[in-house]
Order: sequence, then C-alpha cells, then structure tokens
Amino acid sequence: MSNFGFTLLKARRIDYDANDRSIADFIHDNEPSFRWCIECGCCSATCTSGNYIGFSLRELQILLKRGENEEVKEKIFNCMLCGKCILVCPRGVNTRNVIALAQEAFKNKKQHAV
Amino acid sequence: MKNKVIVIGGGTAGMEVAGQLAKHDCTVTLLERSAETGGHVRDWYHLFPDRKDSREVINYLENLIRHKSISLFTDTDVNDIVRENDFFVVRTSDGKELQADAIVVSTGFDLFRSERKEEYGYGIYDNVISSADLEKMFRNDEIKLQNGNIPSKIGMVHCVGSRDEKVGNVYCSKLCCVTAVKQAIEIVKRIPEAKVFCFYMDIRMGGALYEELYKEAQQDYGVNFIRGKVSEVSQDIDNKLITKVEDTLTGRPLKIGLDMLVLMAGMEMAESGQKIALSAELDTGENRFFKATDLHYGSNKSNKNGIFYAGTCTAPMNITETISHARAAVIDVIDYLNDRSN
Amino acid sequence: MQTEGKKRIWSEYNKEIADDHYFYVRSCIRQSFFPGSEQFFLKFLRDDLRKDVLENPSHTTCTGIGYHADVVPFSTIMTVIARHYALMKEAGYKNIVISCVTSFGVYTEILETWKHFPEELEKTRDYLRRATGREFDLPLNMAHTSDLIYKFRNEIAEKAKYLLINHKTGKPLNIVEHVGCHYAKIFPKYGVGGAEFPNVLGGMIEAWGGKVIDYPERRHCCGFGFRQYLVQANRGYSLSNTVKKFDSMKPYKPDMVLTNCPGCTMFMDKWQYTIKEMNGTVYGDNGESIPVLTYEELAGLVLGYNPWDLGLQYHMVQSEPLLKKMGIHYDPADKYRTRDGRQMPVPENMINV
Amino acid sequence: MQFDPFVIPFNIGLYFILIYAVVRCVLWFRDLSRADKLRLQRGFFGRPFAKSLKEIFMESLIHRKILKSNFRLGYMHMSLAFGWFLLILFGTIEADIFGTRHLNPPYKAIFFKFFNPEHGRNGIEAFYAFIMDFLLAFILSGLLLAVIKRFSSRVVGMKKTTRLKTLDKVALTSLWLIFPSRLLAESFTSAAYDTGSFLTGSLGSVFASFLPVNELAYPFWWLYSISLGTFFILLPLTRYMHIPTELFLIFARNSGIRTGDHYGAFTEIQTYSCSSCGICIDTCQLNLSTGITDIQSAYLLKGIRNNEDVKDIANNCLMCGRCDQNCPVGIELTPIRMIMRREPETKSGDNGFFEKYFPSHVKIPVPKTNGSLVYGWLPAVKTTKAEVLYFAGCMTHLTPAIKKSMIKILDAAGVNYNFMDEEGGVCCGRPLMLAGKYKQARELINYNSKIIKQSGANILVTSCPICYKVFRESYYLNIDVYHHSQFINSLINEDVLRLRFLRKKITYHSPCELGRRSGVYAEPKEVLKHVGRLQLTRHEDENAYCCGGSLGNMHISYAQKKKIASDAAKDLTRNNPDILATACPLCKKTFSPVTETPVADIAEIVAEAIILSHPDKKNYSKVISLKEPVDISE
Repeated sequence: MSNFGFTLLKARRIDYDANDRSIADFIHDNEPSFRWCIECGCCSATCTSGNYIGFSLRELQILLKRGENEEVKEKIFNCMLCGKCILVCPRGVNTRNVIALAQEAFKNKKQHAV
Repeated sequence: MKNKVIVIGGGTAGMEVAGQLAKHDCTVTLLERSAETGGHVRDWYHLFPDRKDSREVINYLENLIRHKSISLFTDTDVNDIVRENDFFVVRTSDGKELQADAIVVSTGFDLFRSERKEEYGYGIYDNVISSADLEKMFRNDEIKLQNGNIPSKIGMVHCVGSRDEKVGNVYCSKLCCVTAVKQAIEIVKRIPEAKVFCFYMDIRMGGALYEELYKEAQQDYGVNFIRGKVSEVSQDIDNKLITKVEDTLTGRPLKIGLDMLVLMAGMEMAESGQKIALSAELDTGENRFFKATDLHYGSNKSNKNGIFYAGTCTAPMNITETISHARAAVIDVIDYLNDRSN
Repeated sequence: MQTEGKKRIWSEYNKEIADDHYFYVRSCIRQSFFPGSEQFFLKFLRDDLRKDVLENPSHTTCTGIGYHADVVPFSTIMTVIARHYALMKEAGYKNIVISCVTSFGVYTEILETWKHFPEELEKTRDYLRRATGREFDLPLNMAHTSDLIYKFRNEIAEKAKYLLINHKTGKPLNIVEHVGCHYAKIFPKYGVGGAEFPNVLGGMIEAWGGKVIDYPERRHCCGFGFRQYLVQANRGYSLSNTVKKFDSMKPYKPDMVLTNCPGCTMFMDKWQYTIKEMNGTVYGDNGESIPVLTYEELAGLVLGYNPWDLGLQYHMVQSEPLLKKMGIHYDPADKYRTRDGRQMPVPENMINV
Repeated sequence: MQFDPFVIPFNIGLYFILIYAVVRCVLWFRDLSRADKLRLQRGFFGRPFAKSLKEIFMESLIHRKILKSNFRLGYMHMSLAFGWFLLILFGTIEADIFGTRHLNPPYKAIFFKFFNPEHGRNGIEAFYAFIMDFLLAFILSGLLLAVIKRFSSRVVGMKKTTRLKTLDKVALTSLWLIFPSRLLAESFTSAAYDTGSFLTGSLGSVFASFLPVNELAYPFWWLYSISLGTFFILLPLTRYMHIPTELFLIFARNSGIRTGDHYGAFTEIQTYSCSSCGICIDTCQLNLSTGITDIQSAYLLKGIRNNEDVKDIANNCLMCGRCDQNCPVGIELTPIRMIMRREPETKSGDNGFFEKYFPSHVKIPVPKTNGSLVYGWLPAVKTTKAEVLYFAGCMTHLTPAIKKSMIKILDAAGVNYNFMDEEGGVCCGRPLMLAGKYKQARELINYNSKIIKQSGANILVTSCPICYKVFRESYYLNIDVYHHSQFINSLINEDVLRLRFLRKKITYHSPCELGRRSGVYAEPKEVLKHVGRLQLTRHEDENAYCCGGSLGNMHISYAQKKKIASDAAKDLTRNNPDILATACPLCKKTFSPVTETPVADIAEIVAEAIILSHPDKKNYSKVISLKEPVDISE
C-alpha cells in the first residue's frame, strides 16, 4: 500500500451503535445503582487516586456506558477502592462495586480473549 | 350593577380567571379563538409529575366556567381593544363590540414550531416528531413509526426552540425537561424493550417531585441521558435517524442511529397575544411575552390600567403555576374594580 | 422522507438571481484543475443563452485559501475583494457571479461584515483608494455560478440531449449532491434552499431526470479544510473526513457525485485515488470509483457536449462508467488528443479505466 | 460368641467411619505447614491437650456456648451430643459388667438389650436399666426439639434455620431414626421378656397389649442397625462431619494454629467443623435489618465444602465479625471469608460421588507483588522526620472535624508529630484487601511503609480503624501503631492532656474494625469516661452492632446500608444520649444522616474538652508504652 506521508485517522466520535456496551450491561445487571449517576463529578473530586493521576470515575463510567471500553480498560485499575466516593455520591451510587465489577469484567474479557 | 370583565383566551388561565371572577360577583365574557376551551392541556395526555390524565384538569376547568355569570364565545378572535372613558371596548373578528370594566389577557403560548429547527428535519424525515405529536400517540395508544413498526430506539431532544439564540429564544421554557422525562417513562411503559435517550444541555428539574421523576426514569426505566445538544439529524438508507451530538461529558462527538426522534418544543409568546399587544399598546419583554409591571409583586399588571395578565402569556409556566397566577390576577382585578368604585 | 417539508424550506430561501449582465470572477482551483468547466460556463451563457458576461483578465485570486490558512489578514482580503468590485464598477456592471465557493463565502462574509460594521467598509474604501486609487460600489446582485445554472436548469432540461437516466434500465441515476460548506453554511440566506437542505444542485439533478441521494453525512465537509490539507503531516485529518463521507454514501450505490465547489470536486475526486492506494477501498458499485463532476461539466454532458471538450479526462476518477450509463457516445481515441490532432501524453494511475 | 446378622450394617458403618476419620486426619496433618505441624506435635504432649479435652467436653458435648446464648437450642444440641455420648459410655460399661464376658466388640454395647433380653429385672441391674432408659429419654427429648426445629425454627428460639441438601436429608432421616428405632426395638424386646425400665418397660407393656411384640422386635433391631450404619457411612458427605472434625479443630486451635491469610488444611478443618447450627444467621445484621438470609457464614462454609463458587456469598458481608464472636465452634469465619474473596487459582466445580469423600478444593494462593506495578505512577516518597506520625486516613479527610480535633489535641499535648497525609495520602490498602485484592494492597502497603520508615517515627497514630487494623497486622514495621483513641488515652494517663468534664451523656459505638477485628474496646471508653457520662448500651464491646457503612460489603445498596445504620443507631440511642460517640470516620459518616442524636468522634469530644494553656504543662516527649494489644483470637 502506498505511503503518502500521512495516515488515515480513526474517527474521534463515539459510534454508539457500533460500540460494545456489554461491560456496562454487566455492571448494571449486578449493580443497578450504576444508572443513577448524574455526572456531578463529586467522586472524581474526592478521589484518592485522582489526587495523583488522571483518574475520574465520572469519566470512566460514562465511557463504559458509551461502550468506549478501550479508554477504560487500563485506567480503571488505578482505583485504590478506598471508598471515599461512596460517601460523597449524592445519588447513592455504589461506586466501589461499580469499579470492582468493571475490573472483573475487563479481567474476564482478557481471559476469554486469551 | 355587576362589574363586567372580559377574559381573552380560554385556556387554563382564562378559564380559571373567568370561574373565580364569576364567584366574586362579576359578569364575565370569555373569548376563545378556537372552537373549544381548554387550550394546550386538551392536546396533552398525561401531566407531570404524577401522570395525571389531563382530562381531569379539563373537567375541573369546565365545571368552573359552568356559571350563569359567564358567557363564553368560541371561534372569536380579538381585533382590538380600545379604552373609552372608564371602560374598555373589545372588537372581535365577528364584528361584536363588547364593553367591559376590566380586561384579563390570558392568551397563553404557542408551541415552538419544530420545523424552524431545520437541522432536525421535522416535517422532512418520517419519524421526527414533536412532543405534542407524541402526546397524541399516547392518547391514541399507538406509538408507531410511519411504516407502522414499533420504534425500539427513541431520542428526546431537549431545548428545541428554547435557550437558542438562533431561533431568537434565549429563555428556558422550563417544562420541556420534565416533559421529556415523563414522556420517556411513558414510552418505556408501553414499549418495555425500548431504549430511550434524552439529549440535554442541562437537566432543569425545579418543580415539586421533578427530580424524583428524573431518578425514577434512570432507575426503573433505564432512560439514558446524554449531555449535549443535538447538532443535526440525517436519515440513512434504512430510514434510521442518524443523530449527531457532542457527548460533552466524554468530550467526544457521538453518533447514534434512532428509530424515532421527539423534539421537546419550547413555549413562545402566542401570535394572537402579539397581535393584541400591538393593538392595545401593551408592553412586551425581550422574550416577546407580555411584560408585567413588576416581576416580583406586579406579575399580573400590565402597563395599561385595567388590563391584567394571567398565565403563560407572561412567561412559561406549568399548570400549577398557571392556576396560581390566574387566581392572583383575580385579586388584582377585584382590587382595581373596588378602587374605581370608591 | 417528506419532500413537502423540503419544499416548504426552499420556499423560505428564495434567492434573487440576476438575469443578465454578469461580472465574472474565476476560481483558482476550478480553472487549474477543471478548465473545461469555466470554459463551458462562459460559452454556454454567451452562446447558448445570449447573456452578457464580462471577464476582466486583471482580476486576481480572492486570497481565500490564504485567508482561511491564516496567512492573509482580513483587511487585506477585504481590499482584494474591494478591488474586484472596483473593476466591476469601472466596467459598468452591477451583478457579480463568482465561480469559486470559497470565494463566494469570502464575498458574502465581507458583504455581511460591511453591513454590520460600516466602519470596516469605510476603512476598506480608504485602503483601496490609497493602494490603487480605485473606487467601488457594492454589487446589486451576487450569485455563485451554480446559482446561475440552477436558474437556467429548466432551459438546459429543454435542450437536453442526454438525461440523468440509465439508458439501459430506464431508472434515474443515483446522484450524490455535495454543496460546498462556504456556499450557504455561513449565511444560509445566500444559498438556494438554505444551509440544511440546499436545493441548488438537487434542483439541477431533478430537473435533468436524476435522483438525489440523501445520505447521513450529506452535510459533512469534503475534507479540504484548508490548513488540514496544506500541511502534509495533517493531511490525515482531511482524508479521514473524506472517508467518513464516502463510507456514508456507499450503501446508496451512487452513480456520480455532483459538487458546486471546486475544492470539493478536487478532494472528493483525488482522495478516492489516495484511499484506494492506501487501503484498497473503492466506493462505487462494481469495484469502480465514483466520478465526481462539477455542475458545469454535468450540464455540458446533458446538453451533449463532447466529454473531452468538457475536460473530464483531467479528473483522477474517470467518467467512462457514467458516460456509458447515460448512453453518451464518445471516442476513446479523442481523449488525449489536442484540437489540432496531436496526441498528448496519457496519465498513469487513472481510475475507472 | 453372641452374634446376629443384623449387626452387620452397624459394624460396616462404624469401622468405615473410624478408618475414614483417621485417614482424613492424616491427610489434614500432612497438608499443614511445617510450623503448624510442629505446633500440633508440641500441643499434643503439652497443656493444650488437657485444655482441648476440657473444651471438647464443654463445647462439643455440653455445648456451653450455645446453652449460654440460646438455652433451648443448646439443650437440643446437648441432649443429642452429650446424651448419646453417655449412652455409649454407660452402654459399654453395662456390656462389660453385665455381659457374658469383658472387652466386648462395640456392637455388643449398642445392641446389649438384644443379646441380654433378660437383663434388668431387679437390683443393681434394674437401676442400671433405669439409667439407660433415662439417657434414651434425654436424647429423645432433644430429638423431638430437633424435629420441631426443622419444621418450625422459632420453637428453639431461632429466627432462621439452615437449608439442607439431599444427602443431608438422608443422613438427617437416618439420624432421626436411630433413637426411635432403638426405643421401639428395646421396648418390644422388653415386653417379650417382661424386662425394661420406666421407658422401655412401660412402653413395651402398652405395645404388648395390642401388638405381637415378639415378632416385631427383630425388624426394629435391624432398623436400628441400618440407621446407624447409614448415618456413619453418609457422615463424611454431610454437615455431621462436623462431629469428628471439631475434635481435631479444638486440638489444632489449642495448639496455637490460626487461619491467617493462608488457605490450607486448617481452613478446611474449620470448614468441616461447622454444624450449620445457624447462629451466625441469627446474629447477622444483614439478616436482622435487611432480610438477606443466604450469605451468612454457615452458607459460605457449606459452599466451600460443596466446592461451589462462593464469590458472591463471600463478598456480600459487612465483615463486622459478629458471627465470629457468636460461633459456638469458634470458627474464624471472617478471616476465612477474607481468603475466599481472593482470586482462586483453580476453578470450583462439582466433585463426583466418590470424590466427595476426599474432595479437591480450589487453591487460593497468597498473592505477591511481582511484575508490573498497578500504582507505579505514585510519586517518589518524601517525608520529614518526626517522632510521631499522624495518618488521618482517606475517610477522615471527609470528616474534617476529626482531623482538626486531632491537630488540636496533638498540639495541645505538645507532641512532635508529622501529619503524614495532610495533603491527602495514599490509601492504607485495607479496602483493597477487603475486596480480595491483596496484590494491589501490598503495593500500597509498600509505598506507605517507605514513607513511615523514612520519617524515623516510633509511633504511628491513625484516626481510622480501617487503617489501624492494616497498619498493625499487615505492615511489617518496627513501629507502635495506635488508634487515636488509644493515643489520647495514653496522653491523658501521662497527664499531658488536661480535660474538663462536659456533663454530657455519651453512648459509645464500638467500630467493628477497632473492636471485634482489632480487640480495642477499653481505651475509647476510658477516654470518654474522662469527659462525659458514659452510658452503656444493650450491645457492648464484642456484641456491638455494625454501623452498616462498612467497606467490607460492596453488594448491598445505599438504602440497605441506611437501614442497617438506622437500626443500629436506634439501638444505640435508646437512652437518649447527648452524644453518640464513635471512633471511626466511616461510622460517623454513616450514623450522622440516620439519627437525631449528634454523632461525634472521640477526638472531637476530647478536643472540645481540652483545657488549654495548662500552667505546668509537661510536653509530651517520650514514647509512651501501651499495654500489648489484645489477642483478638481469644
């Protein structure tokens, strides 16, 4: 194939219909409060890990809901599960379980892939 | 001799004003442009936040104006209002000349014509409908696409004709958010496997029990909320509505194919009200709604002594607020009449 | 799709287009890459419709590409445009016709600027006076050349030798219309049919028997994007946008793409070659690429002009499949032969041959 | 020699179970770690042996703990266990004295009446027969309770009873049949020979009046023998395996073997020692407040025994440790649950019928930090030197009042300290451990350990019991770790902190991680006694309720947590205290929204009571020695 000195870029946009939302579904099936988020960002603001690294549950959970799993699959493991986010969430989302389930789902996916 | 009051507009506000004035010993003439009283509520199926059937409100209002001191003229447009000494003369489209001691303007609102947001393709794409169209579908109990199929992916576009400089409306219509949520719930109730997506700029759930309804929609009906204003809609080869929006919370553009798109039309000053504003030299504000003398304590008073406002001709309101505003207007009218006779 | 709704919108964007006495300004890209287009346009207007069109050879580029690439300041481009108006005034013309959509966008932007900021108009008068000693008037009527073809589309249809119909099956050809972004997206009122559902090309296609394809990325940019293209390393952005557009139209099996912007014609034509070279994708039916034509070229074909006189051989994607569908007779031997019969060199890497 | 074919089922069963028990014990012993083997060997020849015998008598036979917590349930267990034990003991003696010869095979004792139908007519024989009848009656009364419990658990004072699997039902039926069939067999035989004491004799006479007792006796002896045999053979597959296992457990425990975080033979022994009595269900707040009744320790252990996937059960628990406290067998339920939360190496699955006798279990290794780091992005450690290191903990940053109070207290006492996580630190690692993520936790532990080591401090004070537990148990540091309540107590005792009396009624909520899980009960209360009137509650110390906010449970919803919290708060504020005191930021956060009573941490109350500018204030200078932390396993 020819090389013209530039490449075709992957679209930045989220293709909702083409994306795989099985991880979000898995989380929701096991933790219904996953749906209650209103993206206030309180969890990210109080986050112990977020104090050191760009870790935002607010961002990661919505990426999962959109099926942008690639962006989440590594970042989600930066959580220390300390649980501060549970205490500040205004909607009573069981944030720790959301993260633990997401981690589990990614691990399972990796295992199945192998 | 009884005081005579003319109420222009037989919607929720007008009917409430007429009924309450009649109870307070006034002779009321209620003028309604269309063939029926009831206004927009008649086109609505259920009301938020408790999903009360709108017919209950209509029944209440109809009972209220069934009064010997109220004469109702339907199919009657107002041509102009003239002050003659101590009283007003209202000339109607059918050539009547009516006299009154005071006038209450309750011309209400017009629903934003969704076709004005061209990029959403209302009236062009088969399955782009307005919130009012959806209410009719609820009433007829058939939520169907043009080809007769049941939709399974439905989008609700908030702020159509509200908070939008491009259509000349910078204000928030404030009821569309909760209407969208109410309608989303209603859709999932009828089509349990349907996925509903609300595209919003802000979720404004200021009323009593609105926020609770919002959570219910998330929790029990799985309604998805995507923060971003829909930029454009197009149709693909399978008649899916390809909807483009920025998912502002991921900071990424998002593309989604939907079966049906519901445009949450905002509220605008009624054209009939604007006509009256011109003929009677009533002040209107930047948003084209009637401008009351004071936002805090004079929200029913116009710049013309003896002419009062009630309801959504002054600003977007829900039914509760409209009825309260109408009752407040009645007090202003009675005060005015008392002061005059003293 | 409800055409009634579209007609309602078109009725709201009724653009007034002058009937005669045009001052014509050329397009850099169109005259360089699709020279037959402008040739045909002038010939058609002057010879077939007997209109008065003046072209002043001392008019220059509008500097729009430089402007959009941030190398030409706004005051400069305003002065350049003012000079064109001055040339028009000196020749006694009041109706300007612009061949390029980028230019058209620049002209409309400047006209609107002057309307809202009269001091800019005065400044520009001063700049022009000081630089050239010329004076100018604002045009009475401003149109894009595609507006003119749209205006005369029915006349063309009456004289048509070939229609946009597959002569074998009798079915209308599927035609993608791509209206340049700067034609109406900046100021919808300057475009025929507005910005969302423009009718300038659709009107031609329907008048000449074709079928307009309404595909999801219809409104999307061709990928030109000025500065994305000008820097080689950034060309991936440009190309990716073109890919998005072609991916979206592919399911409809378009027989051709019709554009009104020279930049769009160039990019939608040449990027098809690039994409094919890079990953082997072709977007037309039967493994062919989709011919991309200007409205002048298409009008010429409909009127029965020789495709080689219209310059179709200068495209990257060759139009033979389209010509066959329309049933147009052409002589392959003439393709690269000059008027006086000399054989020109034949390009390599042509597609659709 | 006296013999009859009907004793064969019994004999098969008996020898099978004896051999099986020996083999199983040998296998378990083999699986123990070297250190544990040594402990067991030493224990066998030392004092632990006597201690174990006593415990076996008190707990396995008498069921003292159950008797104490629930008399009827205790009686049921006691009558069956102790009664049967006595019946065997006296039966053996009886066979030895009154039989045809001494040193008889066991069946002679069990079926004594069959082989000696004439026995018990008069004198000492009649008295002995009376004892035997009495014991049988004792057992039967317990059996009656057991049968009733199966159908209506409330009768024995239990809210819930465990659910059974099929094999358990068969074994249970055979167990139930043993004593009634003995009763009937003996009665019929007694009637035929006109012997028997008050029970078998009287019942026999009644039967003889309308039944052909001579013919009926023999089949019932068969039934008795078959019931016994079946019960013995099925025993290893059922929860009744707890009977022999518990003996082994008691020896092992008294020899000093503990669960730790290692999944091995001792965990398995404990697993098999559970009798599924269901007391853990009754003490569990998930049951009491939210009606969740399928995740308690009895189910966890049953799941482990059956080699099922117990992940969901293991994770759905507050880890409050209330069941550990109440388990009559003394199984370390919460440590076992901690292990079960970790990733197993092998998958669980069904064992075949024969495999069930020697089941293979999932392997759950102790994870080690190796390879790529999960939190490799943490910044390089920087610390300033100090004598005392104060670590507020993540949760304390959400209760700034506690943080502020601690600073006030430390300043007032003149402590030379360094606020380790003033700008927000790294989590202590325990929440990750509670989620089964030991490897990740170890990384955080290593990171924090570096900070602590570099600071050169001798004392680490933390405001959060969650941190306290992990600092003390899982950080390999040569440093004294105190919860702030302990530290404040020592400051008061050293007289570097002067407090005034607040004249307020205070009830103290003992946080699970500090109390039951770490054994710190006294110091917080001592501190509170200095500043206010401490009221006792109905659930003190190891019986304290959990606040429900525990990080141990990721499964329950916010509403369920709130329900647990408000139930616990209601219990704590029964006497209308002025302050509901706690010693954990998480407990404070959890209680605050569910009670009208102001909730405050001990530090806050103390900070309020501080008398500043103490004239002859001694600066806190030397390292205070506290008494050794209590061994929580006791």
